Amino acid sequence: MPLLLRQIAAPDVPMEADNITPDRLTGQGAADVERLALMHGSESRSIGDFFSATGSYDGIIDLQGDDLKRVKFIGAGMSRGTIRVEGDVGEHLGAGMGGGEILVNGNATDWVGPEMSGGRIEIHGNAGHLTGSAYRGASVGMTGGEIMVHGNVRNETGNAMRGGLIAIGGNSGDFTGVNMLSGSIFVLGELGIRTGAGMKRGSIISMKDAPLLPTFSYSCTYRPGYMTLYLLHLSRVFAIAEEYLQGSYKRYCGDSVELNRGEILLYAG
Amino acid sequence: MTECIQLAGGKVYDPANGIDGEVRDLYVEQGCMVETPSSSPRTIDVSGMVVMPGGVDIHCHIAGPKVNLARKLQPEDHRRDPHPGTEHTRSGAGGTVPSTFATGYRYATLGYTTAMEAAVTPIGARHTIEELHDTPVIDKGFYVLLGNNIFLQQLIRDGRKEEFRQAVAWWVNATKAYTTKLVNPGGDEPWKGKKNSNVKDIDEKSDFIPVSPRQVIDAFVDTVNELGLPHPPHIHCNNLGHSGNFQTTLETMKTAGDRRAHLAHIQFHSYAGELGKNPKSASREIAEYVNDHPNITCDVGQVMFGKSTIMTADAPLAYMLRGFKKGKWVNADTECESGCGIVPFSYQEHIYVHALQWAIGLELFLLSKDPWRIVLSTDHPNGGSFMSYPKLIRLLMDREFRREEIKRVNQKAINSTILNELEREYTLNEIAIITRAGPARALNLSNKGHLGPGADADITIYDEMADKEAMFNAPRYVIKSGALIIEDHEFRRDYYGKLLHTEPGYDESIVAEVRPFFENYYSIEFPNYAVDDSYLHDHEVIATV
Amino acid sequence: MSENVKVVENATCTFCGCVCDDMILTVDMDEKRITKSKNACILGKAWFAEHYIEEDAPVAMIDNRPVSMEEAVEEAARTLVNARFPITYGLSDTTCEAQRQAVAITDTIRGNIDTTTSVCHGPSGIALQGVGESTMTLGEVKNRADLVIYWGGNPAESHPRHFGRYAVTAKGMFTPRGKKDRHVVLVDVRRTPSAPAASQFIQVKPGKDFEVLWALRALVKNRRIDPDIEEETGVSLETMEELVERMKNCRYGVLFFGMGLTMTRGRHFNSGALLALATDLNEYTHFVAKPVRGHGNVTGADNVMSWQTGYPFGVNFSRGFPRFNPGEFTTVDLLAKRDVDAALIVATDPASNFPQAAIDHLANIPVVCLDTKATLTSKLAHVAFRTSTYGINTAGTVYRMDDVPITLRKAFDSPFPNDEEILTAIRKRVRELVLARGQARGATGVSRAAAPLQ
Amino acid sequence: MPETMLLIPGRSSKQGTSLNKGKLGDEYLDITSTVEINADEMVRLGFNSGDRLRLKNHIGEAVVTCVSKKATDLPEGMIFIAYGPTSSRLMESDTAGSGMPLSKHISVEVEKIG
Repeated sequence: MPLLLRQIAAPDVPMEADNITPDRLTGQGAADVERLALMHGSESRSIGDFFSATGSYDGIIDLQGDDLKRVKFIGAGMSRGTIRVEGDVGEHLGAGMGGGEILVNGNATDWVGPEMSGGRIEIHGNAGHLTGSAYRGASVGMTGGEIMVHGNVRNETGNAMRGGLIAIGGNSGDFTGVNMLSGSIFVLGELGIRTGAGMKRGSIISMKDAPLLPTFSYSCTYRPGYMTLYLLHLSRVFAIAEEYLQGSYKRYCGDSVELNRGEILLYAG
Repeated sequence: MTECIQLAGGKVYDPANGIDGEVRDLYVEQGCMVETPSSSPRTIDVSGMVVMPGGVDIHCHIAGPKVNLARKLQPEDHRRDPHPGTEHTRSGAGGTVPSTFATGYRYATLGYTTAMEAAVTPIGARHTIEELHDTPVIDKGFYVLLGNNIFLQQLIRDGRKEEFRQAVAWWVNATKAYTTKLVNPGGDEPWKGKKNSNVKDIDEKSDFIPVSPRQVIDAFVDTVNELGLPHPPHIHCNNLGHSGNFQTTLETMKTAGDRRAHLAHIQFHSYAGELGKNPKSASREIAEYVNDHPNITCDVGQVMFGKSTIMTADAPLAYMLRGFKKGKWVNADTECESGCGIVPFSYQEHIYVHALQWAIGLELFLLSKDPWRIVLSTDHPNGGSFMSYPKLIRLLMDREFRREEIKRVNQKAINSTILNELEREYTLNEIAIITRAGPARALNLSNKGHLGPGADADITIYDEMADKEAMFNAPRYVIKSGALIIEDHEFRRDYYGKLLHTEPGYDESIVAEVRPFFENYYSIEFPNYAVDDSYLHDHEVIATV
Repeated sequence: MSENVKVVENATCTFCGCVCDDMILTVDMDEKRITKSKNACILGKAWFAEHYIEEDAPVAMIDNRPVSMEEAVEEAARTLVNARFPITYGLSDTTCEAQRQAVAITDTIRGNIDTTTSVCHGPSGIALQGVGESTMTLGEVKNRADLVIYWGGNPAESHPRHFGRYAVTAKGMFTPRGKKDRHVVLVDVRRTPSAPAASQFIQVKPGKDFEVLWALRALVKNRRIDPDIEEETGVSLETMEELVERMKNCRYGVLFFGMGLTMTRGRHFNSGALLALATDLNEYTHFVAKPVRGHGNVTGADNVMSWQTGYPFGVNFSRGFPRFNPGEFTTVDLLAKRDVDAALIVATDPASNFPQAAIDHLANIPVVCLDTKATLTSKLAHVAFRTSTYGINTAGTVYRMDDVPITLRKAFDSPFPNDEEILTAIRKRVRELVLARGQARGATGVSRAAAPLQ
Repeated sequence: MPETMLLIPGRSSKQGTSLNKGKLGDEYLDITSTVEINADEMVRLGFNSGDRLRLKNHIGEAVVTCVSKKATDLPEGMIFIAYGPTSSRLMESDTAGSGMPLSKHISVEVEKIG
């Protein structure tokens, strides 16, 4: 039976709930879980002040509530197990996670999976800025695992990404894959502007045409061998049109202010 | 808030007073060590524990414009090492360049009670003093950068020795400094004015002001000794980090002749080999010269593996280091006075050069014959954080540990050194010298580095342990100026130490000489330049010698 | 005008980030006002002339009712201590001494502290953390710079003495003929009143600064740029190539930049592109860059925050130690997301220049406000203190835009206390209240595992 | 049909001097609710200096007075305003993880009142 955490009180100020992670809840009964701490602004409170716990952790945590937008750090640092969320969640979802899975039936906001190294995050709604990114000052962001967002994301998706996969069903904002070192970003909808600025290596793929920086140059139109494999993998989550599997892609290389070894692939029909 | 305290039954290491591990009682009253207290003391049983004077760091970078710029630069380094506050102490951020509060408290948790910021531009002195005021527990001072000062170089060029001496004295007063600092003398002008080049030889003259580094070094050694500043000129030699630079280092020391001079982070200046190729160790040549010349003191600038931050007034060096990874880099030019470079860095065991630097530092420690003149330092945070001092102490004290560590690093580097042959193990008494008594003597801080009557009651008490790293990492008690700051490893009160500075006499008429230059080439008004006494708060003027 | 006149030399104007310290102020000591400010620019003259003492203004008010200082301090302290997510904001128009007290208060109450940097050159601070910077004190520009480029700023109106005192007509060691020894370029989306001071004006289409800077970086690295860049950016490839040659071949080049970069789409990446361009140019010559900071001591605020907390702005103490995250712990975001339940606003007026959503929340929470004059913020404040003016009635330290610290000289006394005095009193009371509440600091009861992740 | 234009708030000398007199003073409020528009464009849109305009976007709306600016000094499609309470009403609060709202390039619909 999964552990169910149902929200019973809304936070007035931001809440940090990094104890809501399988790594902390293993072997804890419902009463134990309610006694675990969380931060409500600057006060240390208990999970039980805001959530009722039922069941016991068997590998899955169910988190439900009408007002989870202020609840930050859900699943931060987790290494195994599953968190299923019903509702919109706060910042830093799955920050630094190394394994396991987070499923959100709702929207997320800024900093989804920053600096994560493994595991999987799937958001059925939208996410915010800096999905799968580095925190400010760091030169390396996400290094592994995958983030799938069905809706749209905003700026700096995959900032300084060095490994793993980010796939966006809708549109992305500006600076997608900025300073990217390696890894893959798929945007099935529209890319914003300045995609791949400062990227060294890695691949950014979109199914729509996009404005590119003057430091990206067209190299060829072709069918990359790995595209079918990737798209088949994505088709388990997203509806992937048949023509994308069969089609050709325009390849641009850049960023020429860096190594010029990154690529942007735009579906060409 | 100072108490009368009896420290009962501890093993005392007080090398300045010839006490080497004797069990004896010590008394503290009114912030000082006393023979017998006048009131009845609180007794603390420290039997079985090791009692030493508080540590003295002779060379570190902990406050001022470049340090703060390095702090701003690296949120990622702070984020991974938060420093929570307590009921008594402020919170802060750690990492290689901690916030001021974290710096003071962390020095205290290693048993250090005095630290000297080693490079401050004169125009940044006010900033430095403000930061030092927010650096708790420790007493502190700083060395003022004058070696690339254009006005002073012009006086050297013109042979105006007397005016030079007066001007140096004026600058030390105007900035509330402890002594003068030379960094890569002569290197600023080629850097700023000649498309990022550098001076390469101690006798190379600049086109702009035809003065060589040797002339600058000679002038400062002469003047600072004549002025009797408590600490001689603190010299960062030319060619830092370059293969074959040990010749420059030897020439620098020879220039000093038999006059007092301090060579900073000498490890970085002890490289043989050909310029542009891999360095080799020249630790024997350097150690020999230092051993034979009692006028020379030095600190090692040991490299410790892991994260560091290069921050230096030697801007061309920082630019060269930036070239390796092309990561973030800071250059900051200070008008008429200095350059500055900052590069986040990481020393790695498997890299030949890094392993060699590590080995050379250890060789210098182990080959040194007079512990009083070689001071433990990592040139924090250049060679590594001061937080790695306990590990460094273990490397020096524990041969078996050292052997294990040697095995983990680049063997090609080790094989080009004699580190494996060096059997020496430092004793607790020698550690007390290189971390306390020696630097205090080199700084002429007669009230520090010892526990005799009249000394400042800056005391560290450790549980004696076989693992010296663990031991030096966590003193059980730390007493600063008679106040019990740390008790049973916990902070029991907050305390702010004082600024240590010196006030050499000078002739007021020199102001009329400096002022016109200043009005032409500086961007602030002359009367707003000198740091006035309102910035001093708690301070102590250390007498000239 | 009375006979009782005092002259203050080498006084400092703290109106803008130039922090000119060569003012000669004539003070009428009876009237308590400055009658003449020699060397001041038009902004400085207004700054000195308009700071007279409103004797009848109450020193403090609670809900717009005059109260004693003690009463106001008590109410301010209680308001802040009772909050779960209090913020401190402002601080760019006050002394470092006051800023230090403000950080201490926020540390004690485990609040959130941010300065006007976040809506000024905060993005440049983020850029610095990404790419570093090659920079200088302003005297180096005066002495050495033979190429000066202003990008996205209008110093003729925002920093009127920047040209004369530091960067364009200023004469120095290697620039004895002033402007004749320099080439000056202005880059902006409109021809501002700064254009006449420049040797060359380059007009960029709005929102295309990043593309131009990026193309310049590529050209510096000898990469090819397509001529259709002109259509997109409004700047021809030829103009860019000519500028790049000029930059590579100058002796000492400077890029000054303003909020035309930080406040437009791209924000920190615009600043970052410019800083990276200056860095790249050091392969060829000596090149530096500098944000032209706005307020008199906004640079001091960055410095004090950095040395006390490790971070320049946007700092949160809710877990008992400082954390930094622009976008999360910056004031516009916190207010607009309604995350805040009390505010301490020092020497700034967010109610008149923040986005409306942020202003709306500010009106819904208890605000403690310190300002020299009545403002929209002081009008909506729960507790409002009237303060004396730094650099006119209060001595202390400020940092010029190039991080050079300068001591202020007081011209005449004000009956109102200064920010430092009020904040020190609040700090003392806040600490007593926090200790009395038995909220011993230290362990938060929450694992620190996630904390290092932000 | 309202015209969509780009509002660029910035500093001006007058704004700087008037704010010293007090941010609640009429002079400051006047200066921060006056916009500059390219002279040619004023003609095209049928605006005269002194006209009252309504600026509107998805955040809010504000009423301002317009003055004409030499065509060489301000490109078409742009409106300059001195920062203040008026520009705030049209400013979005999202900062894209930077702390900085987009305060300079604000897309607005412009319409003459009456």
